[in-house]
Amino acid sequence: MVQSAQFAHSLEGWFGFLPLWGWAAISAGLVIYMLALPFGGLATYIERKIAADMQDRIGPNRVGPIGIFQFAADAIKMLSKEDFVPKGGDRFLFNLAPLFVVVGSCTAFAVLPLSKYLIGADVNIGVIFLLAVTTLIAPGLLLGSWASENKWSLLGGLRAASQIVSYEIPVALSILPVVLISGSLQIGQIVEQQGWTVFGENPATNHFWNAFHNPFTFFSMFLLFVGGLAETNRIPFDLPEAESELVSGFNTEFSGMRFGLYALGEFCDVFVMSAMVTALYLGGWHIPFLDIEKLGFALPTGLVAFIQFHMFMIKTLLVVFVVMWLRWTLPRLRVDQLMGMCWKGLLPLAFFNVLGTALWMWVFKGQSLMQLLAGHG
Amino acid sequence: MAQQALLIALFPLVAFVIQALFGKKLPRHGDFVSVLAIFGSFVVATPIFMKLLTDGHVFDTFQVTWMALPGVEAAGKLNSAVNVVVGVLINNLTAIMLFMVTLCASLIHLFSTGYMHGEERYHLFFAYISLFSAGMLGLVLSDNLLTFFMCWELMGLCSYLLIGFYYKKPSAINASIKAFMTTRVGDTMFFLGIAGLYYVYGTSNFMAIYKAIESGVASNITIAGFPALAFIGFMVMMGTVGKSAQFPLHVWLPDAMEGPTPVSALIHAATMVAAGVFLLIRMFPLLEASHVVLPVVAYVGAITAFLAACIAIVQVDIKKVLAYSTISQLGYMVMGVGVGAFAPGFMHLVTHACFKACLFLCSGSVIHSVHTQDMREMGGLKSKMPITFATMFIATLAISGVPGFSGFVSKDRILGGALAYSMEHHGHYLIPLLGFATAGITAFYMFRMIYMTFFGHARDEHKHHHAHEQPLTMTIPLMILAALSFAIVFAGPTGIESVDHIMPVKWFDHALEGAQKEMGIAEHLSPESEAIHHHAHGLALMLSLAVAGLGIFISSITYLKHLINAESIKRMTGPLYTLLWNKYYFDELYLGVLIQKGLLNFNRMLAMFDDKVVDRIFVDGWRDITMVVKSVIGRFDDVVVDRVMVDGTADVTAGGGWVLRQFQTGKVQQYLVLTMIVIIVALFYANLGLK
Amino acid sequence: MNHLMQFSSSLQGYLAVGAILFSLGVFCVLTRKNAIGILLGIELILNAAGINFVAFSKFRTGLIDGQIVALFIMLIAAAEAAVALAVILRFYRLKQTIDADEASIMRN
Amino acid sequence: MNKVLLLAEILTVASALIVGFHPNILYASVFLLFTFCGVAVMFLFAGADFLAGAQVIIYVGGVTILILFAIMLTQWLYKIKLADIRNKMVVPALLSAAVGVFLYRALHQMVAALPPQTPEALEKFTATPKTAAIGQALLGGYLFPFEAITILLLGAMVGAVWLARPE
Repeated sequence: MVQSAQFAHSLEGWFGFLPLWGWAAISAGLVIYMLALPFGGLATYIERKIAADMQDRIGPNRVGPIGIFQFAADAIKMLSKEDFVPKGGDRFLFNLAPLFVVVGSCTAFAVLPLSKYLIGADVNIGVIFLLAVTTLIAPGLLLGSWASENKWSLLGGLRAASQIVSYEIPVALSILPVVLISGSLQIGQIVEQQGWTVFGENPATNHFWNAFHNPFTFFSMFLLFVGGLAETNRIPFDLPEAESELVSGFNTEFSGMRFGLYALGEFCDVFVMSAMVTALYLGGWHIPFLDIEKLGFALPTGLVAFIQFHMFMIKTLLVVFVVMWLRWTLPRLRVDQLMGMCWKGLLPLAFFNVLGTALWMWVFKGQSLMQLLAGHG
Repeated sequence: MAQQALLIALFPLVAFVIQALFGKKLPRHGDFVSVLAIFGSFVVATPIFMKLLTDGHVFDTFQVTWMALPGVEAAGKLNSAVNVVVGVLINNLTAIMLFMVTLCASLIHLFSTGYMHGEERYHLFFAYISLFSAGMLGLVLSDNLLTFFMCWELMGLCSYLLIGFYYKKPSAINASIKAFMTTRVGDTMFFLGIAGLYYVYGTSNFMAIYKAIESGVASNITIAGFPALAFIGFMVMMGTVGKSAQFPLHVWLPDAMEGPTPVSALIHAATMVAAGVFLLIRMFPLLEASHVVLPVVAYVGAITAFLAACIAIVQVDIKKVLAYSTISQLGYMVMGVGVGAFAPGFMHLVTHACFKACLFLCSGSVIHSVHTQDMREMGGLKSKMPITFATMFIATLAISGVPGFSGFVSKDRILGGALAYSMEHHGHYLIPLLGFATAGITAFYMFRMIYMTFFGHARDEHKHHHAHEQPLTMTIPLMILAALSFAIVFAGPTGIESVDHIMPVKWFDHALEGAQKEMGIAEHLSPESEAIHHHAHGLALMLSLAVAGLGIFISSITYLKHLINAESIKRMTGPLYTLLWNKYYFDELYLGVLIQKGLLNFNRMLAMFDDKVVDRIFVDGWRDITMVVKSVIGRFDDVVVDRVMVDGTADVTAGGGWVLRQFQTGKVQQYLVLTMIVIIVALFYANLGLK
Repeated sequence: MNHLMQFSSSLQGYLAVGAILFSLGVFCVLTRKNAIGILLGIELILNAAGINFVAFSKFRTGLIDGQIVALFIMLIAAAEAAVALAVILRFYRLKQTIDADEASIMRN
Repeated sequence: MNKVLLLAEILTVASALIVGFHPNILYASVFLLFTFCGVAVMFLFAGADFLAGAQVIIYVGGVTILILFAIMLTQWLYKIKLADIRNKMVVPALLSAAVGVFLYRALHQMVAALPPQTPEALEKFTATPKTAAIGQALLGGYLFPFEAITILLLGAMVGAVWLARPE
């Protein structure tokens, strides 16, 4: 149990021999370069490959074997571009805005439970932390679009902000059933409780994946996924950057590294959203029906963490794949459809799920479907 | 049993609600709802009746407290309980009545589906007769006069609605109003009687009243100088007079024939009008205890029977004939109760219900077929409508008192009772005399009706040509009712006691004996009165056979063989005929004398009082006083309130507003500056205080 | 420096920050002509109040009641912001400006 | 004794100064965002973990976005001046400074009236998670204010929608 306050205090402990900004820079750099950047880069490559497959093309194939280093080439191209601020734009905000997006999405990595032993900070308000830091993205988009001195940009930014603010409500409400079930906001604990092994005893607090806890959570997972899709401005909710209407939306005027930061932020956001679905509903780092720490023989902790990390990544990347898959499958919504779907569709459904889960918890004394089937209690 | 019996009344009530609310939207306008409901009632009533047949006796009560009345103190001190308890009483009489009413009502409902087919407001018709059935059955089930009276009034309402069913006909509307207003006279008195009962006994429960009368409580209490029991008895009798159309309140019943014929059959022949007699039977111990009321009842019944029968002779409207015969037969029943022939009276009620319902339905069938009610336009329908003719003929035989039919049994016993009464109490010879005369006249006019309708040649070829037999829904009720008109159902194959010893049917007598025992009026005849009764009954048998035969004979030679010309007799008895044709000028008497000369003048007097005294002195006087007070108050209001208080307040407010307005700059920041200055001052003093 | 750090994590530090935020909020409200600017000042004032509640909750009472009041303040601030901005947009439509001084139809 | 807290307080005060003095209202609102974040960190160190999260979600995700929206809707689309600070700043500055000073002094003296907590208790209070306690208090002793505030929020929402609806 790492308390948030203790986390802050422990940070202070670390700051003993380096200035604060040094540690901040190093940790941020580590997070970004160890995880976010490779993911962001690879994600562009994967996305292009998947798109090519779906459109019966070959896709990137020049740089490296099967074009695997394409993302590196892209990055180099991006870094070497001119740092351009539009005339009449607001230079300060123009520089500041992409940072909001990157900070918002990358800070969220701190609480992602990559494995039981590999988690940046298992703060006791983890879920709220996740929701809180990702809200920084919306001002980033809004300010960036405003600073561009471009009508399309501003319209895109306004759309993005209103979309994110609106869809935050169904997303939060879709997380609520999980909180109801686990009685905790701590992500590590939430994941821990989704363990289920066919060998040996299961603790009473452990039920199977939250998605299969009861019918309401099953639907709740899809609500969270759809809401997350809209929050990350992905197709079919990519109205803020709708090419046919707004050129490229809020990032029209951005180029070079700033555009790279926006793109990175977006891909990180997709990853965070997918990881959130995985951790909250799909059992996180748990291998289905198997607990590798209770196999009867002890594995080295490092190996356990390694296996769990890969399990988590497999699940998360599967969700990411679905996001990309949808991109080439579904047409874009209209603005009124988007807002109508949020307020008239997702929101009531989310309320229904919360109430339904509460009812389930009350009727079945908190037991999951799996526990009922296995005849516990 | 008593609780289940409540269902009997509830079924039609529910049907009424359904019909009234949704009837129009249901298939067939929902007639099946009413029919099924009344058949349901019949099904529930049958086991009770069967129990009576097998056990010879049923008794059950079920009571709930309706309301607790504070301070009701009975004069007789019998029952100082202050709760109004209502409930259900099932005894032999109830069982028979329930069976009879549900049976008749079921058959008439069934008949109505054919008769009323295609009428406007078809669903409302069924709603009304369902409500009526509920009222009648509720009345029969009541164990106290209060709910009895409520059901009684409910029936009155339904009667009113159904007489005026063809609301586009002015005559129907007038008839309905007349019926309602006339019965109101009797009902008011009846209600006074109930009030008297509460005053004397503190209860209206039948069983409690029987017990009280048996124990002789309150026999010497008086109401307004009259002996209480006589007063109550008389008032109850007036209720009967109104409801059962007895002299002198009989005028509404013939007009009530404006309603649809099934209504006439159900309400104005079989059930509602019989309810009056049923009331007399229920209250018989009280009437008997009061000593003076019973002879009055007997005379009223006898006079009614005779007068109505006489009018029936000259009627040409088939339903009017039946209406007058109904009045006449009701008179018989009342007379029977009056002379103490309690059991025969009740028996006549039941037998009459069956055959009169049959007669009315037959007449309905005829009317439906030839589209007229005037007998002079009928004739020769025997071959065209064989089933109707056969059933109607059987019913006619029954009402005429021909041996072997039900009417004979009951009528003969009533006449025997009347004869015995007059022999026992020397002097009351008029009662049996009128009774026997009526019997003869009844036979005469009933056969006259049959002959004019079914025999002879067709007087109106066109109508005759179109006449046809009715569908099964209408004829089956006729056949069942005709079957019930045989004597074997009630007493024996012939109805003559000496003959029926071979094959006696005793259930009715047993049931009535049980009922009499319950009511505490079991007859313990002394040997000599036993002898008188025996003698009287023997004599009555002979006489009634003779007068009935005479009546039929005269009728036959006049209207079948035309040996005597009816027209010449009419001319011969000119003034008498005119008198009868005009129904003894009762309507004119009531309208011209009682209402126009009496009531209207009284009303005018009241109007004058209202105009001259109430309006001038009280109303105008108050106005003058008010005017004076008004001017004083007005001055006060003007000077003190308006000038000083209102205007003064306004000036003060305006002045204050002007002062305060100076701070009202409309600039938020200036307000905040003021606020902050106040806060600073407050904090400054707070700091001082804390130091 | 050490002294400053000690002050910063004491109750007085919290109170000082609260007081500064409050006076800056008042200053903001007083000097802005723009209605939205006034709203910014109000948000600062509300935050100052929240800081004080939370500080007293930790350093003096040791109960969470102060935090709950701070939470309520937050919720009220959210409601106030929504309504205020709706009013501002409405006002803009009416007057083609959001200058608070223009909202003086009822003056005198 | 905490550098992070000191940093947060400095951030809060500095950005609040910019909010107060920067003539451009857009900048003022951007720095208001930093003020909110700084206050959130202060909450965190005062043991109000849940409140810190709520502070970020509500103020950064809600109020700031709303304010930015309003600024952009009125000032970009309709070309309203951004810099609109008044010339007369002396009186407000004096006034607000006086309020701040008096307020601090008053509070400071009130503090003396209340007994201070022991350092151990402070440590324990900071380390205790508050979410469950706040939840129970909201549905327990504070149920009525809680319900009242929900109704207030609903009313505010409906009112805002009604006010901002198109003609």
